[in-house]
Amino acid sequence: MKRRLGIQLPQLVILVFLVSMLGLAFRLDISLTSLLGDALVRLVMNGVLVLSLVPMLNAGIGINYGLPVAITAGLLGLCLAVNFKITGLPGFAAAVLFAVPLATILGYGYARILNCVQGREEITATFIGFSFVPLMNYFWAVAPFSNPAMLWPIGGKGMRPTIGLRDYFSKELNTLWSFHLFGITVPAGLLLFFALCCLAVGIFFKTRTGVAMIALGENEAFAKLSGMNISRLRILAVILSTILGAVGICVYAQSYGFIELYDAPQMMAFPAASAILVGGSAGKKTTLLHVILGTFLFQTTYVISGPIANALMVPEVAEIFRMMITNGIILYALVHEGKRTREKYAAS
Amino acid sequence: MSNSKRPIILAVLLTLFSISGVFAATPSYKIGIVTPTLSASEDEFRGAVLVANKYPGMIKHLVLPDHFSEEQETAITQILSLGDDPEIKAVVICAGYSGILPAIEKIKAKRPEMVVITAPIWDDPDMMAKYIDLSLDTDWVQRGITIPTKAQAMGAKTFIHYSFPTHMAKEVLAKRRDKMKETCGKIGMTFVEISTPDPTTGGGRSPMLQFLQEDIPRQIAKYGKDTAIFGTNCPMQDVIIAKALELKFIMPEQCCPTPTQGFPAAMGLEITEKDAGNFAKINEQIKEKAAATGTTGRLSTWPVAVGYFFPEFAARLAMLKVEGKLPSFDLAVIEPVAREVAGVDVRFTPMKPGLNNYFLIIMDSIIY
Amino acid sequence: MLQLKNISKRFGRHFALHSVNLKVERGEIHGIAGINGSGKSTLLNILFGNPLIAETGGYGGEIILQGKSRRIKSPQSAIAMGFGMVHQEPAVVHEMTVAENITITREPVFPHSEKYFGRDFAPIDNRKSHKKAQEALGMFGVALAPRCLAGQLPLNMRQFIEIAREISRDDLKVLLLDEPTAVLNGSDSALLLRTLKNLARKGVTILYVSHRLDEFFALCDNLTVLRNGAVSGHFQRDGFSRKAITKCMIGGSVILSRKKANLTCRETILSLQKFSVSMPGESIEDLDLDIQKGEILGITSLSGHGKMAVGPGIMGLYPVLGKMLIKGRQAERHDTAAMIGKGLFMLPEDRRQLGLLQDHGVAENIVFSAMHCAHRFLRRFPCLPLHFPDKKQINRYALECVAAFAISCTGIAQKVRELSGGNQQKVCLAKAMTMEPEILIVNEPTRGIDLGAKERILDMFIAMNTTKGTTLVIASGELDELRRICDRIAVLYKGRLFAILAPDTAESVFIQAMSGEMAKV
Amino acid sequence: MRHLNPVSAVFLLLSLVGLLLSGMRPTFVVNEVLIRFIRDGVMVLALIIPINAGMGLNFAIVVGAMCAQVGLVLAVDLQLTGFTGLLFISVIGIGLSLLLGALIGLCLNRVKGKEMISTIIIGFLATSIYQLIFMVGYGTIIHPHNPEMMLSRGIGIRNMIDLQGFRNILDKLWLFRLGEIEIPLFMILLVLIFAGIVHSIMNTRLGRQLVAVGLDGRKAAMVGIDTEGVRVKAIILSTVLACCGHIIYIENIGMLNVYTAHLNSDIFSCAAILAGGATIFRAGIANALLGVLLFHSLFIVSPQAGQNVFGNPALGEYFRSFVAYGTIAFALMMQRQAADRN
Repeated sequence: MKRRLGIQLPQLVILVFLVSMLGLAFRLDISLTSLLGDALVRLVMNGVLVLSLVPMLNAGIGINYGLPVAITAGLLGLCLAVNFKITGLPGFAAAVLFAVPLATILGYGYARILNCVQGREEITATFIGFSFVPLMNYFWAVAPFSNPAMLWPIGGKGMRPTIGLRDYFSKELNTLWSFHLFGITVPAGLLLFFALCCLAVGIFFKTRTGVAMIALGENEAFAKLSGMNISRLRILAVILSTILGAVGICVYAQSYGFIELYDAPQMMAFPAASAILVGGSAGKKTTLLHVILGTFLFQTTYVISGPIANALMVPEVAEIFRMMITNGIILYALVHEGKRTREKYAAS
Repeated sequence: MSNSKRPIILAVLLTLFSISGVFAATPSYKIGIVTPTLSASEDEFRGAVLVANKYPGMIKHLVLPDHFSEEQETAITQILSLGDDPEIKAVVICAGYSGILPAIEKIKAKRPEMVVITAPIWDDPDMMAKYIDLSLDTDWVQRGITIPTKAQAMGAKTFIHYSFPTHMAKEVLAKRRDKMKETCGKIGMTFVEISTPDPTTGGGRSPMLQFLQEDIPRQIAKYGKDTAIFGTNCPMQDVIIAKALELKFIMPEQCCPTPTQGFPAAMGLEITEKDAGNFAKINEQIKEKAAATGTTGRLSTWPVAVGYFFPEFAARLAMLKVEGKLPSFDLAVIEPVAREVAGVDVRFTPMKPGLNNYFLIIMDSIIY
Repeated sequence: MLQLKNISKRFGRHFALHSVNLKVERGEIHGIAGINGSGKSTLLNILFGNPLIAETGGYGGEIILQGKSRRIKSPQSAIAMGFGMVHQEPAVVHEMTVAENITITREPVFPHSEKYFGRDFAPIDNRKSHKKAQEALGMFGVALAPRCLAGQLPLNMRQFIEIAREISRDDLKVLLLDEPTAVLNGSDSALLLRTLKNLARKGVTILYVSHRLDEFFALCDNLTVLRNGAVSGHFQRDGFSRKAITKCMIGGSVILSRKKANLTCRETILSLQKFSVSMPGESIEDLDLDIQKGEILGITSLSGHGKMAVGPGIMGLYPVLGKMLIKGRQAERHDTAAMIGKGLFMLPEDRRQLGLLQDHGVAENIVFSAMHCAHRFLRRFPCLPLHFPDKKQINRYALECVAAFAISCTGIAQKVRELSGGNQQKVCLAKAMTMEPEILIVNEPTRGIDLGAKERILDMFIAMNTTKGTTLVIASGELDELRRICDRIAVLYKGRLFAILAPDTAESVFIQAMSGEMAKV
Repeated sequence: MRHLNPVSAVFLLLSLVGLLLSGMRPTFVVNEVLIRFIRDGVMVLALIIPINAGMGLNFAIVVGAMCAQVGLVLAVDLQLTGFTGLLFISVIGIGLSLLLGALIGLCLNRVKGKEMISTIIIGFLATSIYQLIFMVGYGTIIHPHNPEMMLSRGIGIRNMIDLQGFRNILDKLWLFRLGEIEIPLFMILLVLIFAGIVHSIMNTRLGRQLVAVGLDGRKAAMVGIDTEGVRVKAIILSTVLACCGHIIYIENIGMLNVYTAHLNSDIFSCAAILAGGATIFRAGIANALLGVLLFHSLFIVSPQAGQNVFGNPALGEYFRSFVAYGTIAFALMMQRQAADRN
């Protein structure tokens, strides 16, 4: 019954959580419209990062727990844009433009590594991400950037952990064409950008290469027998994921108003992974619907639970519950996938 | 100690400084300074670097792990390694962490003559007073009174306190919160306590900061712009100050009061390498930016970075002590040194009545 | 002692065993004969609780051991009941020593230690363990150093380790052997048979699966023949007759589709010279084989002797050695893409895993290879270098195929997962035909397919060959089918070419050739 | 250890170079390494059994560490000190880790082939449940007996508990000096006893079954081994050992960071055993013990060596965290290639 409706346990948990919290928020007189506005911003802010998991998932490489690699490429792009003092929308565009080639290079190296650990990509990616962060810390501490707005205020050398984008391009997309509707601020430009990203990914998976990638993800042996260049497709998937991740952090940073360096990217892969699993992706073929639904559901719980928890005076519970949900869903997905592969095997 | 003796002691100290300056080229001993990493806290780190540059060859600067609470044993080893170096005669620890005391106990057990100054660490005060020669800290609890009072003076009607579970699990921070609540009640301000996602567990600081981004406008919409916002965690300050520029509410003081925290990122201060570390210049820049954004009189902090001040101050005291020029760490002795190092007035109070080696400081404020 | 009642086993829609009844007495050596795919291995797997059985839905029927009805769920439960099994591929862990392999799960421990530490945590007495292993091997006169790693030993020795492990059990009641002599030479086999006889004398019941008639004659008291998953005959020791048994195994199936063999010499289109393929479990060594343009070449062998490795080797799916000439020329690259480019195509035996995208529709599967390898059915996006599948053209073509191949499906968008085995194979064939290959290699085309569909598929092969002139290489264990449609049939033995026979050669000759018992031609 | 594994050789070389560059006195380093050996040795030993059972690195040993912390908090709550307290902690900790180990094992049986990533997530999940209990449960559902360890608001435990009643009570047994080097003989023996226990477990019937399952699960099932049961037992043993290891660790540190002390124990232990030349398929006692020595030697000298080389203390710190994570990433990368070559 559950399967026929397309609803699985993770979505059910989140939905129940969300609905009960919405009810509570209503009773506690928390403005639902402002919550909804925040939820929309959050959707896009994190949406592109979540979207970046799709190419690797569809190519059968698994969840990109090495997201910090992609994020680093994006951060470098952002820093370059700030370093050249490009402001406004052009600044954001420049950051993305700088980030893309960097992401391509990093993604290529990352892909080569992942290609030699076939079958154990997820765990290896996790540790590539973890070890990449201190490596980049090293770089940030000595990075030869020259815009004083990014450098340590006392030392005058090396990057600050947090760089303000107020004078550059903070919230440029958020405010672009945004309008009010029934008291909800609709960030039209932001949503449009996200829609464009989704569309690009959607179109890609309709092309010959995209179709081949999905086939590779579904059945690697089949792809091999059909004469596809598997390692090239996998590298392409990883590079695409890395580029999208880099763009994702640019969107995130402009909406957030700060560039966060050093340890900030370390744990960013896990909420993204959780979001896409909530959306109903089962570790293989993932659709845009999974991305949008998952990000929305997952991020909205964050948006709503904070104010409610404070109103109820049990603030800790909400935060810890959220952590439990994040990891619980990933674990559930792993266990569930294990069960499904077993069943699939049995059916054939 | 009576007031009449002060000038004499001051004179003695000044001579000592000049003498130590002469002999600085050929130091016969070293002082170890322990700070967090650059990315964890710049002020202490740069403060230590500053001392190291002032007294070349005399300072051994070590850093604690980035994730201190998860890598306690590395931290302990770092501190113990200082105790192992026979050239090192004094250890100065500037890190707002708890759990360092066992390392100090071990050093003291091995070398009782070692001078240990902490500025600050957060272990059990009574135990600290027992093992540590001199403990310094900002007056957390007292700030629970001064901050709301200052906020009211700046025009605040509501006081919002942002924190999260693991911070409120720290005794001093919890006490300060209670004190703030009490003070607000006394002086007739509304006290609002809000909990953010916890940055020390799991998701890192991003969820916390994201929450602040969304919650501050909500709160200001609710309480109006004559609201003072205080956050207990250093990374929060970036967002709070940035939002203050936007929404014009009051930021009476950061958790670690210094012009170098929050302001540079939020205001996008462009501090050239030449001006780096020049607090007068930095304060001037902040003032300009505040005027430009129409937040004059809404932002305040201490004029000198306390974390930047502590390493040098403590190192100087340690030198005097090691050279035998200081019989005890008495208020009357350390206050002039503090003024000389900081350039502003610093007020000391004993941590508890009767403790003569644990002092808390409060500095004058600057309102931009 | 052991009685089987109506044992049935289904894999999906396909019956591997159908109402098998069997009765074996204590101390009896009972032979089970049958050609490949007759269900004899499945029967042993059921008796030994192979996890594969439980994972694919369990079995039907009743197993009665010593008068009690038993349900066998796992090897563990089978062993607890007193079953032991010698597998075709020995279940010997390569990285463990001989002694460890022989004594595993019943290692001798230090006296009294079991009382204090429990069964699991009692420390093993390695000296005793070595002695036990040597004794077990000594039962049939094999001497092996107990410390030697099993993986370093030749295959036949590993087989002996497995046999030693099973017969050294005190609680062994029924011993199951699945073609144990497949990897043994003549004298080793004799040694084994002698040991088994001794074992039977001690009261152990033995079920002996093989296709070597000589062994049944030498060993068995009774013999049951399986064909197509059902019992097709039962023989008692005094009634053994080579001819009758062989007939029972192969059956007198009616020939439906039949191609007239055409052996006129034509040009060689593909030539394998000293061709070796290292495919796990099915490797080929130094194969010399010429494939002629326009013929249907059958390749057959017992499982494990290399028939399945020819296709994947040619297509470059496994590492190969030696030369491969296509129309007299050596290809520059030997990978699948290059081979497809040269006009070769292969349909694998494992349709579900390798041949089809199960979660894609019929149409997508049919045009997949053509789209990706031959750049057909594509539409270019104006002004961008992006190629999209041309939905209209694909749908039109797929509908044609569905009609032409009589694929029964609800529509061209139906997922192939939902189709029956026969229809899945038809989709595979349609896919291959779309590629219009010069040489089509097919592995086990009719495995797991019901009778009607089988004939249709064979007809399609013949049609493809005669109308389009496609050269076909069909590797299969289904001898009668090969004999019906092939021009020549190559028989492999131990990874080498043993003989090339004409399809009208007698069945018994084929059987002998496949077991390597015929003088080399 | 017939010949030094290349990974270990690199660690040895780096440690020696680091020692020279750091300017630390060798006696100090030796002392520290010895302390690390007794502190972290048992935790690393806990990894051996699951590796040999084919389950890879068990990052869920943090769960064992949490069990130990639960025992400790309860002991402090009931104001038990000294050896009675220690016994109490062990009983509670081991009891709990038996239970949780079984749960983890059952969970891992359903994620075959993805055990490692699953254990990482299990560790994260367990941490949040643990925090829920001590930050919220204490003072609301659970009634504390020792008000001193509570936060002033009455709900939740302080994040730092001073373990005066336990600090170094074991380390001082049979402590003797060799010149400047302090040798806590009892603790070294204790670690070696644990090593002996692990070694002898590998030489029991269960141990053989573990190895068989790890080497070839399908064949192991065919000879009648309950592979899933064996895997569960492997994880239970690992969790119990981790619990014991963490008790030793905290007893030696003498202070308990209630909410964070267990974090990273998994990463460092895994990096250590890999530094000792273990692979994710095979590990022995020698790998674990050698690994602790090598890994922690590098950890001790690298910050100061980094400072002396780069003139910036922070860079040495970054290098250190890179070594921990990088070792694991590198091992995962290299071992796949080795497996392909075979």
